[in-house]
Amino acid sequence: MAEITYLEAIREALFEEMERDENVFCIGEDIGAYGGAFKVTDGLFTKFGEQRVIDSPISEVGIVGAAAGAAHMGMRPVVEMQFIDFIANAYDMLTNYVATSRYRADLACPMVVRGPSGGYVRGGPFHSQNPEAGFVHTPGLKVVYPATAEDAKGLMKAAIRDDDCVLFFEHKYLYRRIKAEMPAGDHVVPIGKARIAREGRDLSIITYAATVWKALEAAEQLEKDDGLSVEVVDLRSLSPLDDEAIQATVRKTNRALIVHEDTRTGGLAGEITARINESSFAWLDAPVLRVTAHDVPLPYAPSLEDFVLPQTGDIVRAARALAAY
Amino acid sequence: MAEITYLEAIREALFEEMERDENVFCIGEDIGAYGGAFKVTDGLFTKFGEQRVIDSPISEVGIVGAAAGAAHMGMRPVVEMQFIDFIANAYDMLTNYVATSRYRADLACPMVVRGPSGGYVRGGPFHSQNPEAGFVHTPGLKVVYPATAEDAKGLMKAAIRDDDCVLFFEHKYLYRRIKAEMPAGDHVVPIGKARIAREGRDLSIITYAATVWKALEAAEQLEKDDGLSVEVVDLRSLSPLDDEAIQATVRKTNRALIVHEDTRTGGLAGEITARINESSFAWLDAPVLRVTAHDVPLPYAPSLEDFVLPQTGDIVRAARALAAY
Amino acid sequence: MPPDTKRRGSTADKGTSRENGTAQAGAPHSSRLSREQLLELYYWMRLTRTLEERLVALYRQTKVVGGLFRSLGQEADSVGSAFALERRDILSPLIRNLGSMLVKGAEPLEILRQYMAKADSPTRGRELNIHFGDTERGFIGQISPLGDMVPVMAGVTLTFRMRGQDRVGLVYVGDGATSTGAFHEGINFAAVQRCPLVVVIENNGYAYSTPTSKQTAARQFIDKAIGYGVPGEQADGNDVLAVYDVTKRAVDRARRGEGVSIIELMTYRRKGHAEHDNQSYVPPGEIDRWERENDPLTRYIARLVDEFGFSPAEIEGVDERARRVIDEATDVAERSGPPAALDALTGVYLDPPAAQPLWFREGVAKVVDQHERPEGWGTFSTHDGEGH
Amino acid sequence: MPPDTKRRGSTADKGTSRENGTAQAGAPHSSRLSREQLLELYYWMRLTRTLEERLVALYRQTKVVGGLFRSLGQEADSVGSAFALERRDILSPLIRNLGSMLVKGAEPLEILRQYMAKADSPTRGRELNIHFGDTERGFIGQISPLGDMVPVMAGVTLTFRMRGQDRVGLVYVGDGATSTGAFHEGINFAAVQRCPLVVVIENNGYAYSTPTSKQTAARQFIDKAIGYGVPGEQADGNDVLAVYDVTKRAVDRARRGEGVSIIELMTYRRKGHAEHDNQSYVPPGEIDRWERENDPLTRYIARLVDEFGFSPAEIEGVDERARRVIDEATDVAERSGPPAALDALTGVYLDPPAAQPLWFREGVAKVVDQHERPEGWGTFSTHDGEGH
Ligand SMILES: Cc1ncc(C[n+]2csc(CCOP(=O)(O)OP(=O)(O)O)c2C)c(N)n1
Ligand SMILES: Cc1ncc(C[n+]2csc(CCOP(=O)(O)OP(=O)(O)O)c2C)c(N)n1
Ligand SMILES: [Mg+2]
Ligand SMILES: [Mg+2]
Repeated sequence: MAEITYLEAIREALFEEMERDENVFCIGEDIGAYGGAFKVTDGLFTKFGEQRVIDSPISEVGIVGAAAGAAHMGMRPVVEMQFIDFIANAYDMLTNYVATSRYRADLACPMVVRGPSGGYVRGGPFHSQNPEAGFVHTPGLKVVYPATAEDAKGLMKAAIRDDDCVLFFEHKYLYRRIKAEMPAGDHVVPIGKARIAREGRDLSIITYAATVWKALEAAEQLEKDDGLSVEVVDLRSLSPLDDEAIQATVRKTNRALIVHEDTRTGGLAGEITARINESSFAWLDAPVLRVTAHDVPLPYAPSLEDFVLPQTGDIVRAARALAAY
Repeated sequence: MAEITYLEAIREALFEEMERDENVFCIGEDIGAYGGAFKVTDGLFTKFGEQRVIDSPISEVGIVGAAAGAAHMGMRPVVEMQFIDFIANAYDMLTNYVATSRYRADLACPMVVRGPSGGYVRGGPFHSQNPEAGFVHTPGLKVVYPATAEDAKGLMKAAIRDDDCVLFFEHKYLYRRIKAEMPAGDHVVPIGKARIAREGRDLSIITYAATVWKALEAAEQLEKDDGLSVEVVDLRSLSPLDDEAIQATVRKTNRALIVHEDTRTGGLAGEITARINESSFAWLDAPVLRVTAHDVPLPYAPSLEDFVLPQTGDIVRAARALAAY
Repeated sequence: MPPDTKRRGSTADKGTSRENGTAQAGAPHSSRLSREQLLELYYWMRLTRTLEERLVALYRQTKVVGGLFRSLGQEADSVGSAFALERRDILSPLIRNLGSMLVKGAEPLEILRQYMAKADSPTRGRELNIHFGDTERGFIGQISPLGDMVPVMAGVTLTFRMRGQDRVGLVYVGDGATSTGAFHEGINFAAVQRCPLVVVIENNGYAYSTPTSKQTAARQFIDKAIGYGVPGEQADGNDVLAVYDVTKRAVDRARRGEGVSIIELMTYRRKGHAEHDNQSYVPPGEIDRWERENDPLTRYIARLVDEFGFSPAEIEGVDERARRVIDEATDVAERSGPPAALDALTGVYLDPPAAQPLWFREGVAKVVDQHERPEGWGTFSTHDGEGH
Repeated sequence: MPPDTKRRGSTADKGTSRENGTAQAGAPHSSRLSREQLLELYYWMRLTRTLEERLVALYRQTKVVGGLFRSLGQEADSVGSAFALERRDILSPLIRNLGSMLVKGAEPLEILRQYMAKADSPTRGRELNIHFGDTERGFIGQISPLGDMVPVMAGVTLTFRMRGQDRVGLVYVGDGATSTGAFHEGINFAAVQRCPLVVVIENNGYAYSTPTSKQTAARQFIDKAIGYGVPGEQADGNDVLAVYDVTKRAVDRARRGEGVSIIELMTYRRKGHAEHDNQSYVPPGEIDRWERENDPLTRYIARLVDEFGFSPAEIEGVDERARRVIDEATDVAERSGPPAALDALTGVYLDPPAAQPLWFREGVAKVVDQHERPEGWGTFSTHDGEGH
C-alpha cells in the first residue's frame, strides 16, 4: 500500500465514513467544490454531492448549532472550522449547548468539529492557535489531536463513530510533511489511549501533535550526545487523558517533561503535572517540568514565531536539566 | 464607618470611579433604570444618566466589542454580563480582539468585564459557571476574583484604572452574605497580589472566591479537631498569579492543597500545581493536592449541586490526608 | 413606555395579520377547526394559566427551586402557534412557551416536578423549570443562552429536508433574543438552506426590563424578514385564532418546500421577567390596560360564546377540568423526593457512563468500589491508600 | 455563477445609486470636487494597483511572508468611500481595503514592510499584511475573525457621540462577513444607539470560493437595512465617483446625528481570495468580462478624459508618480531586517512590560539578567540554579 500524508489520511477517513454511514455529512466554509482552504475535503463534493458536503455561510455559531440539531436527529455531522482559531466564535454553542446536551436533556449530540490548528507556519495570531485547553476544561466534550497519519485516520473514524461530540484538531504543519502507510481494513484508533512513540528508561517526554516530532528529534540527540534513554509518549487524546499511560511512563522513568505548543499558563501541561503529582508523587525523582510556548499571542515574523514556540533545542536543554536534577 | 456588603462594595467602587473619571461608563443588559439583575448598578443610572449607564440589546459580542472600541478612544468601559456564563458568547471578541490589541496593534484596550459568577445558589448549568480558566489561559487579559468586600471594592478600582482589559468575576453567593467596613479614602487593591487570609504552619490551602470561606471554616475545624495550623492564601488575582506568595507559603508549610469551585480537569489548580512543582519541588513533603468540583455540568437540584461542588468537609478530609502523608 | 406598545395596545386590529413579503391565503384555516378543536385551544390556554397559578402558590410555599417564569397574557401565542403543528413536527420553546409544550404533550406533572427539582422530573433535577424536551413528542429543551436554539432548529429542519421527511420545525425567540448573533447566523443559514423552519418572534414589549425600543431601531421585527430573503407576517398574538392562522400559513409554506418564514406575534408580558421582578420600569397603567382590554383568555371566551355559540357551562367545564388535572398532578408531584447525589455523576458521556467521585468525598472508598474504574483519573487514591 | 453577478455585470447602470429608505440628496457631491481632487482619486486607485503589483513581484520572489491579498478591480470602492471621510474620521479596513488605508495616510513603505515582516514595520512583525492601524491618521487595524470590527467601530463612534465630537466612523464588511453574528450584534447596537457609523458592505460576489447566493437568500444586502431601522443605499462600486457620492451622503447623515447607514457597493473580486487561490470555482468568462467591461481605473480614466477634460499626459503623469513612489518605498523597505527575537515578549500588557523568557531557552540566564524580574513566574530557574 502506498504512503499517504496526514492530510490525505483525514480525507480518507471522511471518505470511508461517508460511504459507510449515510448519516455522516460535512459542513463548513468553502469545503464543497473548492475542497476547503487546505483541500482536506477535496473530492468529497464530487463524490457525495452538495447534500452531504455543505458550503455554509461564514457562521461558526450557525453551523456548529446546526450540526448539533442534525446530530439530535440521528445525523453524524462533521463541521470544518476553516482555521481552528475561529472555533472561538462557537465557544458558547460548544461549551454551553453541545457539551451539556446529553447531561441536561438526555439528548445525544454525536458530531465532530475539525480544523487546521497550530503554528510553525507563519500564520500569525489568528491562523496558528491551539485552543485545546478551553475545551479539555469542558465536561461533555472529547478532544483528540493526532501527530501521525495513521492516528489522523484512525482517530477521525473513532470521532465520527463516537456518540458524543469530539473536537478533532489537525496540525497544519503536519498536513503535508508527515506520510505513512495506512493499516489495512477498517482502521479505528480508540479515543482515550496514548501511544508510546519511543521507548526509554531515563526520562519521559509527554506531548502531543507537532511537538511529538520535536520530542523525537530531541530524544535522538539526547541519546547520541548524552547517552540518555528518553521515552516519548504521544497522548493523541487530550480528553479523556490516558492516565494509565501517563502513570506507567512516570513510574518507569521517575522523571517527566511535558511539552506542548500551546502557551504555558493554563495550557494542558499544568493539568498533566497535577495528575502525575497526585498519582505518582512518590515515584518522582525530580519536578515535573514544562516546555511550552511563551505567554504571548503568536507573532508572525519568522524570527518572532520561532522564539515564541518551543523548539527541539528547548526540549533537549530542559531534558538535560531534568536528567541532571 | 458602617459595614457594607460585597455587592455594595462593588457598587461603591463603580460610583467612586465614575465620579473620579468621566471616561468611565457602564454598559450591559438591564443595568440602567432597573439597576441590573442583581442590582449591582442600582442608582448609577439616576446619578449619571443614560449616557454613562447604557442599557444594551442582548448582544454580548456587540457590547464587549463596543467597549473595546470605546476603550481605544480613551474611554474606560465597564461591561456587565448579566450572568458571567454568557461571557462564552464573547469568547472570540475577548480572546482574539481585546486580549491581543496592545500586542498586535499597539492599541490600548482598558476595559472591565464583570458579572455574577459561581454556584452554591441553585442556578443550574447556565447561571453558576466559573469560566476563569479559559481566560487565565489567554495572554493579554487580566483576571481577578475577590472573596471579600474590601477586595471587591479595591480590585474593582484597580481594574478600572488598569490600562489593559481586566475580567472581574463577582461571586454571587457572596454578594449579600459578606459584609465589611471599607478602608477609608481611595481604597485600591493592586492586581497580582494574593492575601494571607489566615496564617498557619502545617499546611497551605491556596484558593480564591467563595471557597476562601470554606477553606477558613475548614482551617478552624482542623485547628480544633486535629490541632493543625493551616495557612489560607486567597489569590484574589488569577492573572497574573502571585507566584511570590504561592512560593512563600509552600516553602513555609511544605504542604499545599489547592481548592477551587471550578471543575477539576483544566481548572486553575493544575497550573498552580505545576508552578509549585517548578519553583518549590525541593520543599514539598507531600504531593500538591486538589479539591475541586467534579467534572460535570453543574446540576440544579440542591442534592446534586451540593454533591458536585466542593464543600468544607471535603477540604477538611483532603487536608487531613495531606497532613498525614 | 416602548413606542410600539401603544401601537400594540388593545386598539390593534384583532384577528387579522399584516403581511410583508407573501401572499395572504384564502379563507383562514381557523374557519376549518372543529368545535372540539376550538374548545381544545381554550383548554390548553386555561391549563397553562392554571398550572402557572399553581406554580406561584408552590413558589410562595418555597417549594419551587429557583425562579418562576410566567406567560400570563401570552397564552394565546404559545398555544395557537403550537396548535398549527403536526405531531411529527418539532418545536423549540422558550421560557414563556409552557403552553406550546403542553400542546406538544408535556405533562403538567413533568412541569411541576421540574420546578420542584424532583428525582423523577424529566431532567432528574439537572435543569431548571421548563428546560427539558422530548424529540418523540416533538419539543427540544432550550438552554439559557438566548438565540442558540435557532441554529439548532436550523439543523433539526435541515435533517428533515435532507431526509425528504414531511416534517416542519418551529423555533420561538423573544424580541430581546433577536439581538443575538446566534439568531442571525441561525436564521440566515436556515434561509439559505431553505430549511422547513418557522421562526416565531414573540414581541411582548420587553426583554427583562428593556423595552423593544432599546432592543432595535427597526419599526417592527418582520422588517427583518426581507433581509434574510424570507416571508414575514405579523399577527395579534393575543388572538389565539389569528396566531393559529398565521402560523399555519408559515407551516404550510415550509411543508411545500418554501423554506423559512418569520412570524411576529404582538403580545405583552404582564408579569415581570420572573416572579422576583417588581416591574418598576413599566409605565403606570400599561399592565392594567392590557389585562383589562387584551387578555387572550377573556377575548377568546367572548368569541367562543358570541361567535361560536358555546355555553358558559361548557367553558366552565373546561376550567373545571384544567383545575382537576393540575390538582391531581400537584398531589403526585409533591410526593416524590430529590435526586440521589451520586446520580450527578452519570451521563456526561455515553462512554464513560459516569464520572468518578473524587477521593476526598466522605465514604468515597465505598462509592468507588461500586464503580467500574476504582483507579479513576485525577484521584489521590490511585497512588496509595491514603485519604480513605 | 452567483445569480447576482450577472445583475451586477457591466450592464449595471453606472454612476447612479439605487435607494432604499432614504431621500436622495440634490446635486451629487462629486460635482463639487476640484480638478485636483478628481485627479487625486485617480492617484489613490493607481497607487493601490501599482503597490499590489509590486507586492505580487515580491511574493513571487518569496520576499512576502504569508499570503498576499489583492483588491484588483475593487480599487474604486476603497478609494471612493475613504475619500468621503474627513481626516478626523476613523475607518476600519478589511483585507481588500488597501486603497482606503492609503487615502487615510498609510504609507506604501509601511505596507511593504508589513508584508515582508520587517522589524520596522508598523506591527514590528507581529501581524500580517495590512493588519495595522493608527488612530491618529484614522484607521484601526482589523483582526482576522470576520465581523468583529463592526462592534468595535460601534464603540468608536459611540464615543464620538458621547463626547459630542463632530466625527464619523466607517467600517467595511464583505458579503461573506454579513453572515457573522458580530456583524449583526454590532450594527444593531450602533443603530439603537444612533452611532455616527457608516457600514459599507462590499459585495464582490464571493466569500473565498462561496458565491453570494450561498451566503444569503436576500436579493441584495441593502434589504437588511430596514431590519435594523437604518437607511440603505446601493451603488456601483466600480464607479469611484458614485462610491464617493453614496458614501458622502451616509457620512453627512451620520454627522447630522442621523446615526447608522448601510451602503452596498456592487463590485467584483477579480483575483482569488489570496494569491494561492486558482479560482477554479469561477464560471468561465466571468473574470474576463469584468476586466474588459468594468475595470474601475479604465472607466475612471475615460471619464477624466472625456468628461473632465484631462489630457492623457496628465493621467500618465499620475501613473509615473505612483510608480516612482512604489519604487522608492520598495528600495527602502527591502533594506531593513527582521525583528529581534526578544521583542516577541514585550507589550502584551502595559504592566508588566515584558513576558519572561522561559528558563530552557539558550543563553536565557544572560537574557533574564536584562529583565527586571529574574525570578520570573513559572520558571524552573526560580527555585535553584539548575537548568542554567
Ligand atoms: C446570551 C444571553 N444573554 C443574556 C441572557 C439573560 N437573559 C435571560 S432572559 C433575558 C431577556 C429575554 O427577553 P426576550 O428575548 O424578549 O424574551 P421574553 O423574556 O420577553 O420572553 C435576558 C437578557 C441570556 N439568557 N442569554
Ligand atoms: C469568523 C471567521 N470565519 C472564517 C474566516 C475565514 N475567512 C477569511 S476571509 C473569508 C472570506 C471573506 O469573504 P468576504 O466577507 O466576502 O470578504 P472578501 O474576501 O470577499 O473581501 C473567510 C471565510 C474568518 N476570517 N473569520
Ligand atoms: Mg420579550
Ligand atoms: Mg466578498
